[in-house]
Amino acid sequence: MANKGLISLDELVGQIGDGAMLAVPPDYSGVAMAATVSLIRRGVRRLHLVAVPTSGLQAEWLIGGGCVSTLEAAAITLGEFGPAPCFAEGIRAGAFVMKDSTCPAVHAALQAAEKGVPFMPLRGLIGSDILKHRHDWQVIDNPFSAQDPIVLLPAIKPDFALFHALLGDRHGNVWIGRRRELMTMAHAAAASLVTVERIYDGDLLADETMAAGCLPGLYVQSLAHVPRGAWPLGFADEYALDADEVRRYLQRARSPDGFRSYIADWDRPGSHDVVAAE
Amino acid sequence: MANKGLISLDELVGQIGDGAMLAVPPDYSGVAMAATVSLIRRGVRRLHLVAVPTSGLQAEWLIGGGCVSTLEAAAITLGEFGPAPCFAEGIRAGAFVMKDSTCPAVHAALQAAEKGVPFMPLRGLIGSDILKHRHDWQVIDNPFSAQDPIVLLPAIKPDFALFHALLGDRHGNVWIGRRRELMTMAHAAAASLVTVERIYDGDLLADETMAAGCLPGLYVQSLAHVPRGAWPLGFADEYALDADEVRRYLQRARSPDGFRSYIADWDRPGSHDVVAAE
Amino acid sequence: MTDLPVRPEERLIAVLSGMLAGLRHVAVGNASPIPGTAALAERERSGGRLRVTVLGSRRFNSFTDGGRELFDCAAQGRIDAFFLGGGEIDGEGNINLVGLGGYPTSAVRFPGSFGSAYLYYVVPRVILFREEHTRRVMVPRVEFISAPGTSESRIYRPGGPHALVTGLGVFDFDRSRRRFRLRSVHPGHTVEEIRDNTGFDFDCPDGVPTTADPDAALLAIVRGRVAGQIAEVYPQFARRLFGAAAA
Amino acid sequence: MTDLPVRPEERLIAVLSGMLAGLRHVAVGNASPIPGTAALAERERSGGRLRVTVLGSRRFNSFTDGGRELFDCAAQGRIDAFFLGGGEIDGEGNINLVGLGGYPTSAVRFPGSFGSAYLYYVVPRVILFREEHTRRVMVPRVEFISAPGTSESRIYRPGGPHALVTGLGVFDFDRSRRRFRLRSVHPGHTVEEIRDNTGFDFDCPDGVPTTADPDAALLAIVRGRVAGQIAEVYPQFARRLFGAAAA
Repeated sequence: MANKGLISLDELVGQIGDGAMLAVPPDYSGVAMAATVSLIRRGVRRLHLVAVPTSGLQAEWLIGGGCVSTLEAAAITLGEFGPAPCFAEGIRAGAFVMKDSTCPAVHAALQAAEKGVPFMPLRGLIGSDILKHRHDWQVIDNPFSAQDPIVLLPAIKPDFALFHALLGDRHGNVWIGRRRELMTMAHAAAASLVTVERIYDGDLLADETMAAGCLPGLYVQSLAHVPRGAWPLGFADEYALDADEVRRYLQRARSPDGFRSYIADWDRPGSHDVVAAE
Repeated sequence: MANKGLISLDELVGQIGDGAMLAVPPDYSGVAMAATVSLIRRGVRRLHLVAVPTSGLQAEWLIGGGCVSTLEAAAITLGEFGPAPCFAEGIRAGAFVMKDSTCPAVHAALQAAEKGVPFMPLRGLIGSDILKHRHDWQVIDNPFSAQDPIVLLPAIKPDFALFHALLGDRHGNVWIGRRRELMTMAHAAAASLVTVERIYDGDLLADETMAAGCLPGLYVQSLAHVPRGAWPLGFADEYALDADEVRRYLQRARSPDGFRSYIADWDRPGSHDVVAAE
Repeated sequence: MTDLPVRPEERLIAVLSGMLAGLRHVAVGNASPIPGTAALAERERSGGRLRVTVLGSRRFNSFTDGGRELFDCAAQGRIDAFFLGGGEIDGEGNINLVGLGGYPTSAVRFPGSFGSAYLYYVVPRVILFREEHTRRVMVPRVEFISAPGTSESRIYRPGGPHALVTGLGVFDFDRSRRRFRLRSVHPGHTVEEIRDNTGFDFDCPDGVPTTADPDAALLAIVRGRVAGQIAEVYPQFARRLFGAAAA
Repeated sequence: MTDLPVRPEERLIAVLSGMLAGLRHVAVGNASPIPGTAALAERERSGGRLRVTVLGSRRFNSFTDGGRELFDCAAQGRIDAFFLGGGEIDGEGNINLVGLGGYPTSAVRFPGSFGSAYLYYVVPRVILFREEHTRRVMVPRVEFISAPGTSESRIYRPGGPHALVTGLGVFDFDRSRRRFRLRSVHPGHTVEEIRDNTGFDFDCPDGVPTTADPDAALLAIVRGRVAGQIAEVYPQFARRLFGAAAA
């Protein structure tokens, strides 16, 4: 672990200051929802949120909380629950700068940061209105071929990667399994903040089978033990999406007051049974 | 598995034709030495060998066998055993085209192929004589910055990746653990040919812990069961480098005849106890 | 099971499935139960030779390199077919997944372009699929091009639209002419109905045939093994259509 | 243990170790027992605050993203120091890891440049280490520049040579003046001996001090815990120098 060790949820998100660039995973990949609520309650402002490459309830809530000034994403979706109301309203009102992207472009731009190169080339995109509106992207002629335009994407270098994972150990190692986009995010970001479902006794890297699916503590600035930390989203084989809770949110989010009181009242199941910092 | 299933060692290497571009891993990462001997005995010619990013005994033997017409590598080393005699002699005689590289350049150029982009930028290199002699590399001005030259490396797209791994299953899935350079190689190559120490009963991808360290069969053209397939190199926790055998090789390789008879006589320990194709 | 009448979804499954015959690998994105069922059905018909990757599935997704692998794999030429939808689709095959009524401050915002601005270029056979076939969706010109149907010849583009399948009929796409051509009309619908509900011009041969019903063998596959398979990812869809639970 | 006389290798370990004080992360490449020992010793002295990555080690290598991770990690600014050697080293800090007597058909071929043509540019504190200090190694001008000691100001280069440590002495490198400056001479050797064995010109202040011996605390660390740690990767070295087996 780079410095802070195992800390409480509020301490974890306390490191994310106003104006930070924050990278977050898609809804299926381990979203730190409890941390997100803590961040909104703290009143963080002017986040540059990067969805890797899409987001859902997390972006919706951060937008609703007035925390986001720039959003880069290939999509924001609540899936079967229909339009994300705060996102849609924020777009209508121009409440934040929307940087529309496409999934592989987000991945590639993070890989550029991971590799310490200023840009990454990507096929596709030419002729899309996404490219037309992305003045930070460039088209060059492929120097290895004649008459072959190709897009260059500048590196995305987040200040923080924030996500939820199954296991973390006291060395800061985090088991992410097949969810390797979390590794790219963490490599690209200056620091990673991770909530974990369970603390692993021992060293995750000591066993080669576990090590194969680990993000080493080298990249993890701090880690908080937050059981059900992705709720109401589902998480791995641990718990399914809580559809009733999402519907409850959608009902209450019909007014700004309703949104505020929802976030104020929000309480993840079982959160009082556990000592968050140990 | 893309097509051929579990086959014999000779069938496996039989797919590598004269003139093929072949990517191989470094000595610590699972080298298919038994396959290499089979390839030399078959008399394959004009290989374009890409060491990812270095090689040792494998490149040495393929060069000694007259199989290599182009070698791209960041280094060829036998480590504590000193200079690789066939490599050194081949360099002196100009027996093959040597494309000197640097480790991250090989990795990045394979990542370009993996991502289907024609090139990858890389820092460093400018002012090195490596760059001076690599006429296939280019220097451009970083379009996102003023006065910032950067090297572009064209993609390396091997015809085959050839390596040895611990476990393979009958779906062609191969467990590589932390040795992710094997995955990049396999993604970049048109097809992967893999020898495995053991056959895994069942589906390696069915278990999330194992899956995290797997190359899926999607990329594996065929797989042969070859216990001690990396010998005389060491392999993972399975067996250590056989230093006596390497010294035996170095003694016999003092003459071309000695090299030929060494390869003709070569026989890995225990190879007659096992049915290679099952 | 095969005695039950053919349902409209099953007809769409049959049409999509037929478009995958002989391929090596098809990938199916999120929120795509009908394309997913079609892909799995064709996999069964091919005796497993067609590899199917269904995002969201564990059994039918062997990716181990994170979110980028689908795109890298497609770029490597290892994915032959993919399905895309569109909030708007126009007669040149352009699709809009971003929004209506201005950009970026769209009055109606869709989720976003996802991977379309890439996969549409690199996957050889992209099948556009949208059940809703109205002038709201099938427009003369999309407001925002998430991904264009065609590109100039100097643009690297091994992929592109192959066909458009809707709740009313099936169109082929002619890339050189940049136009759709009506291939068949689903039973119970007419060419006129399609014209009335399509905001763009398309080629329409004389005597457009009726979309064929799935044969008994395919129906048995879909209602049998595949219903159980697709239930892993789309349990509600599988229950509603086939009364099936994950198998 | 600490009563034994200081061995030359231990003096080198002490010098290298001192160059890592206060850093966050040092990486050690292959075939580097003395730098590896120095890094692990400084880790102990720092109470574990110095992270040490030793290639070839399992315990002291947490990389999980394959061979590229060392280089990516360095490019991210997460590696403060690295050690490089050289078949030839010249007075401007250029190093040759490729060969002598022509290129590409070198009469004497070295293994190759490994990652030097990258790490020398991006790691802030690169320590050149070569025990052999002769005119064969310390040359006026390397025949082949695997990696240059300095670059023009417009070249992106957060890293470069920090010092040169040999079997005879210790040099600092002045990047702006592109020259080495003799810092100390090991006990039993002289400035004249260094001059005689160095093919390049270097700065030499009056009264160059003798390289200090390691203090008792460091010796105890090296001969104790660290001897067992380095034995994991370099068992013969650890046995020869410390009589230690992997611990």
